[in-house]
Amino acid sequence: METVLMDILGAVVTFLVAFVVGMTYGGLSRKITARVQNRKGPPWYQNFIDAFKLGFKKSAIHHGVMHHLGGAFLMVSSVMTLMIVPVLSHNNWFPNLNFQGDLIFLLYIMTFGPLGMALGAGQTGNPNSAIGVTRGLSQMVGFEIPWVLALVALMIQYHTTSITGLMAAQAHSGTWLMFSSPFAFIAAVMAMLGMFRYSPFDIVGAPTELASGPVSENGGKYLFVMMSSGSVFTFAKLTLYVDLFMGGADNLLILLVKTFALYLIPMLYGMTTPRYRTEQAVRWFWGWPSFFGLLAILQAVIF
Amino acid sequence: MDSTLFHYLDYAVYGTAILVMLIGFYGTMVKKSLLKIVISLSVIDSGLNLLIVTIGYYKGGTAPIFSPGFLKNFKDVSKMVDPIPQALVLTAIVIGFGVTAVALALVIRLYRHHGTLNIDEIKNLKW
Amino acid sequence: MVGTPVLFIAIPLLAAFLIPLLGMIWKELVRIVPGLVLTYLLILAINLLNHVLVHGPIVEVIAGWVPPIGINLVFSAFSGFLVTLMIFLGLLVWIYSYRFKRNVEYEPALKYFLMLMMLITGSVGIVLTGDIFNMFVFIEITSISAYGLTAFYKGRNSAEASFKYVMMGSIASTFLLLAIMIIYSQLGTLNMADIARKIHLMNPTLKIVSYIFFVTALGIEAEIFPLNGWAPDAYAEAPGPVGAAFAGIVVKAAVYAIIRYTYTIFDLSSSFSFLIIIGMITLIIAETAAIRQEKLKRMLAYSSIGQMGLVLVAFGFGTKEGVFAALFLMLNHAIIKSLLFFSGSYLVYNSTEKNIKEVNGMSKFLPVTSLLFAIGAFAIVGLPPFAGFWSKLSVLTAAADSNMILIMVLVLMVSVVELVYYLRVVNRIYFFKKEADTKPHKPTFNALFVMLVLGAIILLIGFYPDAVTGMLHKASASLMDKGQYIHNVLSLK
Amino acid sequence: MEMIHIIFLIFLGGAVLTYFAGKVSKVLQDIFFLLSVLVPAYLFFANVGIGKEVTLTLGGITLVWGVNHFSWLFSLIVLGLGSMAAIYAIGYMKGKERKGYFYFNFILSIMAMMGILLSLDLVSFFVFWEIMTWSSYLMTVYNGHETQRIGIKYFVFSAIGAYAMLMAIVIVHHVAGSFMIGSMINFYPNMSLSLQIWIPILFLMAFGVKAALMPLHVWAPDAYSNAPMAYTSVFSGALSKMGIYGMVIVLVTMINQIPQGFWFREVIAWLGGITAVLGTLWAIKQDDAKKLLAYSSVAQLGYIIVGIAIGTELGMLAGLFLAVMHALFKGTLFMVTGAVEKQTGTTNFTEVTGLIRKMPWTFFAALFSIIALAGIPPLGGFVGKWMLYEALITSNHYLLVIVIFFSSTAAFLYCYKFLFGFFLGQEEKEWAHVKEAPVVMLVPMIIMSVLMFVLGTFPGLILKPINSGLVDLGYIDTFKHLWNTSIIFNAWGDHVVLQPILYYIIAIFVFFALFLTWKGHKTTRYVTTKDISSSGEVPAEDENLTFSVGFMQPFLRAVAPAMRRQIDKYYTGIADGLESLFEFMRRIYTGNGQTYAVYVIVFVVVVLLFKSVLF
Amino acid sequence: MKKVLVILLLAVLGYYTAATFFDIGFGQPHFIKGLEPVKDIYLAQTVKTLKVSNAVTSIVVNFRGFDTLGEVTVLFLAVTVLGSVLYKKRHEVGERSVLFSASSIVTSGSKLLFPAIILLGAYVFIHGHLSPGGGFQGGVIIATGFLLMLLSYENYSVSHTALSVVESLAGITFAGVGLLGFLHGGTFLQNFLPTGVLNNLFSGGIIPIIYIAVGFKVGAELTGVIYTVLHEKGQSNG
Repeated sequence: METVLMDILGAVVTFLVAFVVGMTYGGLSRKITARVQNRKGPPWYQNFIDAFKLGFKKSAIHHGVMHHLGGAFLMVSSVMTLMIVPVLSHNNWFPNLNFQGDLIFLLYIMTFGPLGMALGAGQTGNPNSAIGVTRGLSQMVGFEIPWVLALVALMIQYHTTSITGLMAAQAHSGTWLMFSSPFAFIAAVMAMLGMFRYSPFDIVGAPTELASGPVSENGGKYLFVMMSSGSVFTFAKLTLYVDLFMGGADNLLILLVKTFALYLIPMLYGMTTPRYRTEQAVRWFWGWPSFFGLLAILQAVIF
Repeated sequence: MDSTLFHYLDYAVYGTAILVMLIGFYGTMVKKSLLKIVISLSVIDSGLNLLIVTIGYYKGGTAPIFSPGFLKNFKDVSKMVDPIPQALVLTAIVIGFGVTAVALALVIRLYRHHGTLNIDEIKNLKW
Repeated sequence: MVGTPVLFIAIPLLAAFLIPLLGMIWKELVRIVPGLVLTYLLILAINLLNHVLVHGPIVEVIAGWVPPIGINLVFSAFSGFLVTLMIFLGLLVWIYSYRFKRNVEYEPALKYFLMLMMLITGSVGIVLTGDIFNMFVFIEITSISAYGLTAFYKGRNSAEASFKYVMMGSIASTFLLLAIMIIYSQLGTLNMADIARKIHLMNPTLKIVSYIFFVTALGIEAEIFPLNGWAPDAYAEAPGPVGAAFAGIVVKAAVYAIIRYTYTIFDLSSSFSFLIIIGMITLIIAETAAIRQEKLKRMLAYSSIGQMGLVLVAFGFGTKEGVFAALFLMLNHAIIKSLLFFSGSYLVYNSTEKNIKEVNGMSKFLPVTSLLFAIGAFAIVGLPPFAGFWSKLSVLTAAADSNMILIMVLVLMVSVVELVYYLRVVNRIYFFKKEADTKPHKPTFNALFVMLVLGAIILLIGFYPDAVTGMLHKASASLMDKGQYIHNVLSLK
Repeated sequence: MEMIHIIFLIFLGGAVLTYFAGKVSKVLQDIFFLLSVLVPAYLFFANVGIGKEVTLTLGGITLVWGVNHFSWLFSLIVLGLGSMAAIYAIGYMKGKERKGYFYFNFILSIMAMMGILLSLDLVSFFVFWEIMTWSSYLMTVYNGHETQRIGIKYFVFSAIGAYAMLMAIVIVHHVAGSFMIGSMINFYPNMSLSLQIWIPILFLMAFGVKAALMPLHVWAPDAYSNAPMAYTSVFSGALSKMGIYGMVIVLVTMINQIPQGFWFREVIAWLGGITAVLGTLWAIKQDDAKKLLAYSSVAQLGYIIVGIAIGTELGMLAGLFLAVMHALFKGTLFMVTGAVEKQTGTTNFTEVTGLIRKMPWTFFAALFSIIALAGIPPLGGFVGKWMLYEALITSNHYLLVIVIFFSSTAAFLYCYKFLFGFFLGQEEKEWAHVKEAPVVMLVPMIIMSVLMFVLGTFPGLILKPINSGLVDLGYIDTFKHLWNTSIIFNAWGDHVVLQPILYYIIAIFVFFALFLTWKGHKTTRYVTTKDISSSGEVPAEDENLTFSVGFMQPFLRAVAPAMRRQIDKYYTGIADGLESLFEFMRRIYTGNGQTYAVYVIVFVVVVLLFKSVLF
Repeated sequence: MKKVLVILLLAVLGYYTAATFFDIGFGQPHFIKGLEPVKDIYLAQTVKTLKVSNAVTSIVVNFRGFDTLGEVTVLFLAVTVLGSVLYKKRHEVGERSVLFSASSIVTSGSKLLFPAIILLGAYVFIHGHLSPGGGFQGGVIIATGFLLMLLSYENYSVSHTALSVVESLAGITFAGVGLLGFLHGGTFLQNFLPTGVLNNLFSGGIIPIIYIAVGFKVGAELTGVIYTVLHEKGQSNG
């Protein structure tokens, strides 16, 4: 009974940490982007303000059951991702479900959210939401290929499919996987560009053109849920990359450093490149990133 | 046989019979008139019957009839020509007659129906 | 014992001569008497067949002269099976035509039933006789009846079909007589068993030439490929039941003749592969010609030709399994193709063109006929659980046992073609809209009865092939045992 | 009289009785129909012991029927899905014509499938195979005139396959001397090399057609989408599994015995992978729900084939588990489509939109099955997918993993399209009258949805019979080694524990669902889907802004090169070419009697000229 | 083109046929040595058992009588088929078309000859077992008599019913005699009458009876054929 309580408590703590870190990163990214574009930009805590405001708002209208459930699906996906990813190694507060699932489970639970969101958006009847969804799903098919190539390369090289297993392999050999399996890392990072949906892969949300769309149909709590889910997702994904390629982290500080370093990659890349159309994006992912993925597999098979 | 020429002349009977048959075949396959075709079929039959009867022939043989005269003079059955082909030809002739009659009746019908005897124009049934 | 094989010939002939007289007494007798005769013959055939299956073949001599002097009739398991099948089908054709011909006047009806009876008698004679020249006579009886039946309907192109048939038939008899005479000139006998005993003494060249002439002549009747030009026309133009009789009776007799020559009389070992070659060519050409047909009966005719090709192929394996398969095929083909002709002629009843598209949507108007046609179509392409499947299986098993893989492949490929065109017709019957100008015609009670009987047999054999396989095994054994045949015939005193 | 015989007799008699009962009363027909599916199902599971064999001699061939664990598993699919679809069909067929025809063929199909499963000899296997083919063909052409080409395509492909199988059967009979499946498998290693190659290929043609394996799949989309939906759920869910069953029982066990078998399995696996990809891509393109699901079925069967073709224990488990799941979710999805079709009269996404509030239960079933289809936890589809990936990875099929993964990710696109197309989007006046489907149609869908849910967490329930079936086929027992009631392992010992995951998911879901609706559900008001702010403009009531034409255009543009060529076109070309050849060939029959006479002479002359060759 | 092809084909066919028959040989015994040809038995039995002097007749009617039964049937059938093929409804049957009527020389000559021809025919088939000739030949002669009459008299008519009764009765006689033999001796067409003395008119058992029946039948049938065809009215183009 006590362990169950501890589990629940740990999960809540993990969620809070992820929420805070994710929100902060979001704020920082807005700030940095603004500075690069020679704007002042909002303060780094602006996201917190928005979130709290939205979270305590009351909604006046809704579009039906799926509209509610869409948000819940989204949260299930992001929180479950977070639960599966080992946040800190050797720490009793964050074990959660680390030993209950593996990478493939992760891959699938991660797709659950977008689908739930898409369903929720679909019920609103807003035509733009459906357009956004189709773009998002198409792009997902695009970046999943290099991403899975990279993961499969890791799996076959270390004969394990679980994240903890890969972390153990790194601990055992002493080198980070980004050095021992560089191609896999490159492929995975390139896939990450799509995952974060920053420019050039931001046609999904198309924040400037599509003034309406998913976001505009979701006010108040719904938007809050979307925001927090996004933050949690960001954190979970970054942590996953750190766990897989950079040897994980023993304490929160190292984790923050490593994740932020990773986070800079899509952010900075996005600032310098113009947006792709969906099919261009998809083809881009099936180009060089997949090539590196294949190289990674070759490496894994040969060595 | 004393001379090859005569030897081959013997076979002229076969040759003639076969030639008659071939003429009949030719007429069947080339002549356009239905009547000529029917006649050609008869010609084939004639040639064939000739051929069959010829097979039963023995040189110097007598008719296979045990007439009083034969019984008195010869008594040698082997001098008789083979009666079986003759019997068979009898049957074949009658059958040939039957077929010819039917064919002619059909020609009448065809003429009634198509108004022509040209076989090239009677091709409603094909493929 | 209720009779001897000669009654199969004598009774119908006597009846045929009597019928015109009886018709003067009461016109309806013209229709009734052939049925009575056929019924009696069927009873006789079944009795004799039962006897033969147990006690071995019956050899009957004519005019008191034992073979090889006189003509003899052989009622073995093999020929008995075919005779029974033919008479059974003949009876069905009679039942089917009985009321069908009611709207026809007295004189054509008289001739129709006479010709029909003679057709059956001739075919039975071909199967029963043990003398090659006698077989020629019966072939001619069959052919002439067939000419007449083909040309029975006025106003169609039936005379054209019949004339082609006559041409081909005459050529056939020419070659047949030539072949007979070649054999006779060498062996001095016309009795099959006697020839079979002595044939090894013959000059091989003469033997081969006479065999070729035989096959050509009989092949014309048996619808072997380059010789079968008459067949589609005749099938298409003859009255519906006659088409069934052709497919079920006449062709069977002709194939029987070829088989008798190949298996019993001649001892050419390579004649088996020759049969396979011509059978295969026939099968392929006929089935491919059928697929593009626009006329229903022509399509059925081509299908029938193809099936005969397959039968020859099966006989060509030369093994006991092959013969069994071929006999099974013949049985199934006789039954199924009759059903198809019977039901098919009602599906296009009121049309002169007999185009396939006239069957469109007939299932709504003629549900039972359509269903039976569909069953027949499914059965003939060999779909289980209908009868055709077992014969197809046995053919393929026989082919495999003879290592004829290529043959199997070809047969199966052709089967696909066959499947396609039958399916198209069935689809038309069931799923197309009725053409505006077609007038459905309800089948008479007799016709329906006959079709139902055939359908029931198809299902019976399909579900319980053992009903016939025992008999077929005995029949094939009796064909294969050449020595026994010679002994049976020639040991009579 | 053995129980197995009685079961078949009930099927047969039931089919005939049902057909004729329609002439008396429609209700009686429905009752007969239900009874003749459910009673044999009950009898089978209650009274037929595993391992029992009954024989029947027909035509000199001994037919042996019996149940083993493996066929029991597939019987579960057939009879389970069959019963569900039967109940559904009562509602679906209400008021349609040709009910008797439908019921008759339905029962026959079920019987044929059971026959296939129970056959221990090749002849009865083939017989039932063909009965299955034609009964399903008759269903394919149920909708009449327009479908007949499709039907013929289906039948021709099936026939080619079946004849290939028939050929293999007789060859096997020739060399092995027996029609028994067991003796064929035992004899296989002793065959000559060419037979060792050809026999599996011939069988593969037959099973590949039914399982819609890549170059032989072209019939499937049309046939699936044109049969009545109540039947298609069985057609796609159970009937296609017969191909899988055949592959496993005849093929995989057979070629496992020789080392070269590896290459065979590789080829099949790759074909399966390509099938999965192509099926998925084409499914995305479809605008008709039936077609979409049909292509999706092709793709899903590809996964299953991959699973069984790689042939490791985990692969077999994965393939068979997917087979069960596919029966469940694809059966449900076709039922959903049928329900929509019945209520609205069309299944085109561009016409039907926004049914979620009209048909909530149907939507619920569709949602569950779509989640299962997409392989998203916690529903059953995930377990199968997971096992498949793990099996591929642990057996060194790295590239195949990517292929499968691509296909299954792309599957999300059509999954979403299906849900969105019917249920989401703006509500239309045109469909305002639409009611929820009748209860009799809903019940099977709901039952199967619940089953999918249960199997997602407790896959052991179905893995247990799968395992015993595999043990029957000669595989090792994998209980506790590759699976437990709710844990699944891979060969390297990695695992997914499903139970806590489920609890977490439920907890998170409930929490946030409550969070979003708490207090809200009373105070918020529902606004119609027309009441949206599209860039500040509110669309008018009669405007339909739902995005439904060219739905996945961007993605399709990206994959356009892969879809430029349709295999179907090649087949059509071949068929057309053949038909013109045949058209040409039948001109041999010129109609001129003289020509025929010439043919006779030609025949004689040719034979005479070649007589030394021929004789 | 076609003609050349046909001639070529026929040349090959002719070559092979001729070669075959040259192999057989002409005018000398060609049976394979050591075999006992059936014809020797026939010739021997003709005299010994059947007491018939014309061997051809004995073969046609007795040894191979079954063939002859078939042959008669063929003729019967031919008439039937002819009637069927050329059948017209009663009111459609027209008058014979005659181009020009026969001269009186022909008509009276025919009248004169007719009984003689019939008599000759009857003689030929009655003496069929003794001398060359027989039922078929006699029947044909009788038919020519009728042909002569039909040609010379425009309105000469033969009763259809009578013809059909005659041919039926003759056929029944043949088949009936055969069946009597069957009942008497166990085989069809078996002789059950005393055979008499060779070269007597009343000899040969059932052979003369059958041949007489055949003669009647053939005569009636051929007449029927001629009559049917002659009454086919020429239909001018459609």
